[in-house]
Amino acid sequence: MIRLASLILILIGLYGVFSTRNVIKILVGVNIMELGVNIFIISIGFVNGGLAPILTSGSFSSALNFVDPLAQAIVLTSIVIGLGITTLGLVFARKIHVNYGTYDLSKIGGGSDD
Amino acid sequence: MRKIFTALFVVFFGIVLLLGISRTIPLTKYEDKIVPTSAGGAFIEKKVNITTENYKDYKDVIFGETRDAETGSANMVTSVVVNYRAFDTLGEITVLFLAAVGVSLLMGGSGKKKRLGKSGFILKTAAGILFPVMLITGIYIFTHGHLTPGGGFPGGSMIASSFLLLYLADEKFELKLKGFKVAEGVAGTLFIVIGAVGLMAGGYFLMNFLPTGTVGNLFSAGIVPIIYVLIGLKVGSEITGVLSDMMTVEVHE
Amino acid sequence: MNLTIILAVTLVLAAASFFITRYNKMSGGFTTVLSSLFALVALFMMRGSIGEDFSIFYFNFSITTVGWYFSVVMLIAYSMTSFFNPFWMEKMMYPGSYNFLYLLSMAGTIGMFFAKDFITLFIFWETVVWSSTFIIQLGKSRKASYIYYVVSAIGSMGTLFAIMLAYSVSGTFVISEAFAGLSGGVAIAVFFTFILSGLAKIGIFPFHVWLPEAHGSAPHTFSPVLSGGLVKMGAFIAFLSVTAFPAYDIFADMFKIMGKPFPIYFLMFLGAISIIVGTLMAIKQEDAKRLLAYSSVANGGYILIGILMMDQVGFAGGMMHLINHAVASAAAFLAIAAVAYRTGTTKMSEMGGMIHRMPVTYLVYLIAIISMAGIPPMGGFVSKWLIFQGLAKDGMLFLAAAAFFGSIGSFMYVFRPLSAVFLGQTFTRDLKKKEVGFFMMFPMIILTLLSLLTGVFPNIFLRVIAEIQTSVGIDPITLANRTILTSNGYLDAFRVFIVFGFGFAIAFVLFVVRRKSRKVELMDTFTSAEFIHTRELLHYSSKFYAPFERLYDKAPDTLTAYKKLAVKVGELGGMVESLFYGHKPEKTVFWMMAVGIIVILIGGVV
Amino acid sequence: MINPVFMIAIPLGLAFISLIFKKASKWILVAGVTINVVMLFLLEWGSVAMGGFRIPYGIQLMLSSYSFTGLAVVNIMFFVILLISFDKVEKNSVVLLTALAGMNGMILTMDLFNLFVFMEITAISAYILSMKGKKPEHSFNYLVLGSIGGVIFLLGTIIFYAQTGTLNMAIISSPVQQSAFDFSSATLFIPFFLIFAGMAVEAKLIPFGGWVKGVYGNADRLTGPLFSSVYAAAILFAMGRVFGELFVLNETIVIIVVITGLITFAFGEAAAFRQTKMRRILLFSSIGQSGLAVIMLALGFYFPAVLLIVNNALSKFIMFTITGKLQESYGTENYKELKGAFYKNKMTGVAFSIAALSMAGLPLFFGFYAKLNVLTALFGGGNWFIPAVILIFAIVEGAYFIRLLISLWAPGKEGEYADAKHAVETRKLFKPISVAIIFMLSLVILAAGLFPDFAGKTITSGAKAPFTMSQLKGGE
Repeated sequence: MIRLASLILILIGLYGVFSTRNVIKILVGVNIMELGVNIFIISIGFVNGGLAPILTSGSFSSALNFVDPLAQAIVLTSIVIGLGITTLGLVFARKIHVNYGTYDLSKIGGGSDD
Repeated sequence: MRKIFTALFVVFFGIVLLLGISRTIPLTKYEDKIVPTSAGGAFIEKKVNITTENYKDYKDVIFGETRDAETGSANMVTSVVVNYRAFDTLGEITVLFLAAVGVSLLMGGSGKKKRLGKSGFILKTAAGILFPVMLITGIYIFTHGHLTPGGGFPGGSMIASSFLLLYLADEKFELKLKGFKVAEGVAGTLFIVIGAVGLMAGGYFLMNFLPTGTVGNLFSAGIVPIIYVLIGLKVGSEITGVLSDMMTVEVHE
Repeated sequence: MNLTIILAVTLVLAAASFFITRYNKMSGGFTTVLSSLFALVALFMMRGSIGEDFSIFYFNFSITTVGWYFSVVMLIAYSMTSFFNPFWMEKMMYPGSYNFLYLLSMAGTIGMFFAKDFITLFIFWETVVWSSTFIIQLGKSRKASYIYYVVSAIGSMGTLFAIMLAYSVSGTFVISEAFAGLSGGVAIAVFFTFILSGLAKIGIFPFHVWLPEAHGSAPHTFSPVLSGGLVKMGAFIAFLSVTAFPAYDIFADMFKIMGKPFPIYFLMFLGAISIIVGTLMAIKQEDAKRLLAYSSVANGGYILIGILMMDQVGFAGGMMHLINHAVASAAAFLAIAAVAYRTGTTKMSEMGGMIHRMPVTYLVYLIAIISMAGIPPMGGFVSKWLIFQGLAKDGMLFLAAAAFFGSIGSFMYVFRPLSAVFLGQTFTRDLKKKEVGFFMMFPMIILTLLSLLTGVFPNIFLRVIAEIQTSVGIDPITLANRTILTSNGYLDAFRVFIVFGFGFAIAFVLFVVRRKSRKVELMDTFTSAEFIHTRELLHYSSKFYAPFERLYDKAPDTLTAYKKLAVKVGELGGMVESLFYGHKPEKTVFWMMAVGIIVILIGGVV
Repeated sequence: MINPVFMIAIPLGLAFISLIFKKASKWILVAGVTINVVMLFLLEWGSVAMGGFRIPYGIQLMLSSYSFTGLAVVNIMFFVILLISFDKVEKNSVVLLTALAGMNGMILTMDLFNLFVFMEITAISAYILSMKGKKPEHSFNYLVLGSIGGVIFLLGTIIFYAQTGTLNMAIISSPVQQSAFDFSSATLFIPFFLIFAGMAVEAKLIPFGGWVKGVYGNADRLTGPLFSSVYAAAILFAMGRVFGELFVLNETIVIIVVITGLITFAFGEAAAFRQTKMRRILLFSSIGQSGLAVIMLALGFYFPAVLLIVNNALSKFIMFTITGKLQESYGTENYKELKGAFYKNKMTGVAFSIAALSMAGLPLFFGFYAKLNVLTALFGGGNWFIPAVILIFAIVEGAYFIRLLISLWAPGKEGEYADAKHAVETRKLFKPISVAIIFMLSLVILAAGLFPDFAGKTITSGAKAPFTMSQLKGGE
């Protein structure tokens, strides 16, 4: 179910980017998409009955009992990349606001001749 | 009206996409534990590319006893992040680095600057108490990244959030960013230097050239904790830098 | 003489002329004269080495009679025109580049005619195209060189497509083998796309649009080359399309019209249309160079029809017409250029009576148009006679009618520049003008003599053509000592010349003896006791054929069709821009989803 | 012999260092790029694993003749661009260094996720650089689309991982895997489309690259050449690797990519045809070219594709640089207002003309050799429809480049000879040394067109191995 939910999250994010023209909201949409993908990645690594892939002193753990650590590692990277993009996106948003006094893309000329 | 159409379109796309993806991998069911029988080699290997040199010997990896495992880190995610895929992680910190550089490049205009936000007495007092705790916790997290959940990135973020707290608490608070920049640069450079040393010592970039010790000890896993500490410092200083850039705004007269 | 040396010398001199021109413009111009004359002489002497094959770099060449013939014709145009170059340097914006490109395009034509494989041919061909594009822009119109390039490019891309398609079947680029094994639809596709560049270069309808623009606007020193030379490159492609691509063999089983397989007949039909279009449009022109350009369109039609007939007589006529037209049209353009050199214009309405100032130029132009109109005793008569013979023999009525129409029509138009520019009253402005210097007169005289030679002793040229005919495997034209024999009759050009010469002599004697004309000023006239104030109304160029022109002045202009096509491409571009580009992410996101839906549905995953 | 990882590590390390020594950062940039160019010729060929792990566990870098060509194009062109537009670097030296590292990584890596990381590094650097155009809304558009592309790419990658159990492209397509996983089945479809769409955003394919017009259209003398030659080369090389390693096996996929490429080529050229602003002409032409290159890559014709990319990189560099300079000194980029701009800048003009003619695929220039190879390959594959479309739009391409050249060279009224008095006022464009460099590069195009066999051999890089995909696959 989580896979399905995460894919739906991606679609919600896409809808956000698609339907709104507010710069900040678009960024939120992108973030939701990234979140969805991250959850999806985690769900890919999941195995029925799997444990967190950390050896502990209490119990003997077989490697085959663990969920896939690679997926978790990838998510870590992907989150950080998402963070970087969001940061830059916010900067651009602020630049847009400084230049045009609005966050609304449809109120910016932009169009045909620049 | 437009919203309805867009929504319908997205829903339509979503249905098509979900149906498509459901044909490729099951969306509602998860795989059971892998039994290493039939299937091609890589299918098995996928689930075991963790800490063992050879997956058939996985039973040998025992917490607190095993010596000189391939990476020697008890937290397998860490061993993937910082050792097997350390190269990805190098790229990852570069992304963050680039974002920080971009922020300071684009926000750091030449005009006068003004801090945003106001703080109250309670926050100010609490911040003084909380700040060292958060800082220490952050440092703890990234130094124990190879043993416990967490690592350089959460630790670094925690450090940054402790500075954020200071920023929020005191509007006159200014960081000497120069020091952070130096820390950031040095940490990044050291990461690459460690990689290069690995190349010199073992013939491979980012090779774990130190003895990995006993799994579960603080001083184990060779270069893994060192790199994670560096990452922690770097991430902490980068995010702090970004925050301090974002907290100020250019004043237009 | 080795082709390598010719090409090397030409290229070295091309580079040299560029740098020489920087120091002395005149000397730069003379370099082109030197270089093209050297190439002409050297090529002429290569007659002995026909049949040799050799390679330079990755270019493969093969010395053939037809290549020799074409390149000599080409170089006559180039070398004779080059005599004008030194005197026009001052008017050029980039004299150095002009000289360089002039020689580069010349080297390109040489290489192209001797190419052994299609890649070599195409490389040299395209080199000629772009180098001449950059020359034409130096003339009177920037648009002209753009149109020239686009039409040429349509042709070249077609040819490239054909070459590649043929290559994918036969696996070779060698001209003689590349088209082996083609049949059916592929053969038709190859044939029509291959000949596109030929049609575009000869200026066959509907590709004739570039000729009036480019010939009319090119620098005066390049129009003769364009009309006398470069247009003949197209004839070479037409030649290849019936020989290297054995159209008559490959299409032998196809539906036939008038005994010709329909693809070939279709092209001949286009040739006939361009004769008609060229003639009709030439009659309308106000500018002498544009007029001559349209006459090139018409003459291109003759050449194409002649070559495509691929028989004993008509083919010889087409090949003969090639040199006749090259010589005559180069001479005519040079004469106009000489006049323009003195008067600074090519508009017929702004000139008159130049015969008094420039008699030699007048004579040159006169003989050139006689040849073009196909009047004995000039070469044009011989070749047109041969083409008519060929057409009559096969009973191709429409084509013959068009050819006759073109012949008669050419009387109408070639006469106009003659009377408008050279006859009539001299403008006061031009009263002080002198004949051009000997250096410019020399090439015109040579061309005139050549024109006479082709008319009086056509067998000299027809022998080469017979050799070509033998080499491509058709019956060579039957030649007696001085006569040309065909199934319907024979032609003794020398006797014709004697008769005409005799008549001319009588007329000349009468002219000298009874020289009593009185000179009046142009405006010295009354009609119905009314004085006419507008000078132009009394001039030959003013609405000379108005009643005739009115018959077809509503005819659509082909250039408009091209412009419309260009607008359509632009509209497509505009659509692309507005559909896919902007500053809002939603546009692209929409397309991503749309493409995703289409791809997933088509992919059959769902 | 140097480990290829240093092509990535050295610029990265220098980027970190230049944060400390801010004053010297520009010179560190020059040093870094120079070191990279020198190092290029000392690299150790073959496959390298990171960290000393067995290949599917550790990340694999691969230096084959293919990726070497990519590295050479990227690093050398980067160096040349810096030489000419050094004054435009301003504060962006750190960004440029990381961009170089990212592009080298994209070309070298064999790991899908690693490719994603490097693509993001490259893209983020491009977002930052695009802000030099002072149009934040376009940069923002680029950022959003780029990150959506990244998300899509990651989704595809992870589905692939779920299906095959590894991220290494060579292993995924290795014979062992093929027996275990049916590559011809429709299940490959979704991950393919996601990965392709993700990369297509960066590769400017229509309709995915909606950001291009805004970003390229406002690029300056540094970023214009950088985006259109270096970035384009890097993403196309990466795309070629992905196609070669993953997707060539499935026919439906090839058809989809080819159709997208064909649409991109045709639409791009048509859009370029109607422009009057030079940067727009060039950007739409770049779009068209990348469409063509993608077609060739998808069909597995690597050599022609590489020729196209190299030709595009060389020519677009020259043209974008000169356009940028014209824009700077005349304040306009409308070619109708720049009539005769080359009259007093002949060397610059000749370089521009050579580049334009080469783009139009005319003989004697490198572009013709590329076009010839493209056509030979396509016809050799028994296809005539694609070449027909390509040739038709090649007419359009030639038309607008010739129109542009005529306008820039020959001013004058219709009906009069071209005359310098109608030219725009003469302004000095480049310093002599820059002119010399640009001119030398245009001579490279000319020389490569005159001696194509030699050029071809150089591009297959020292002829160490035949230029095939089997060589790419190495590491086994």
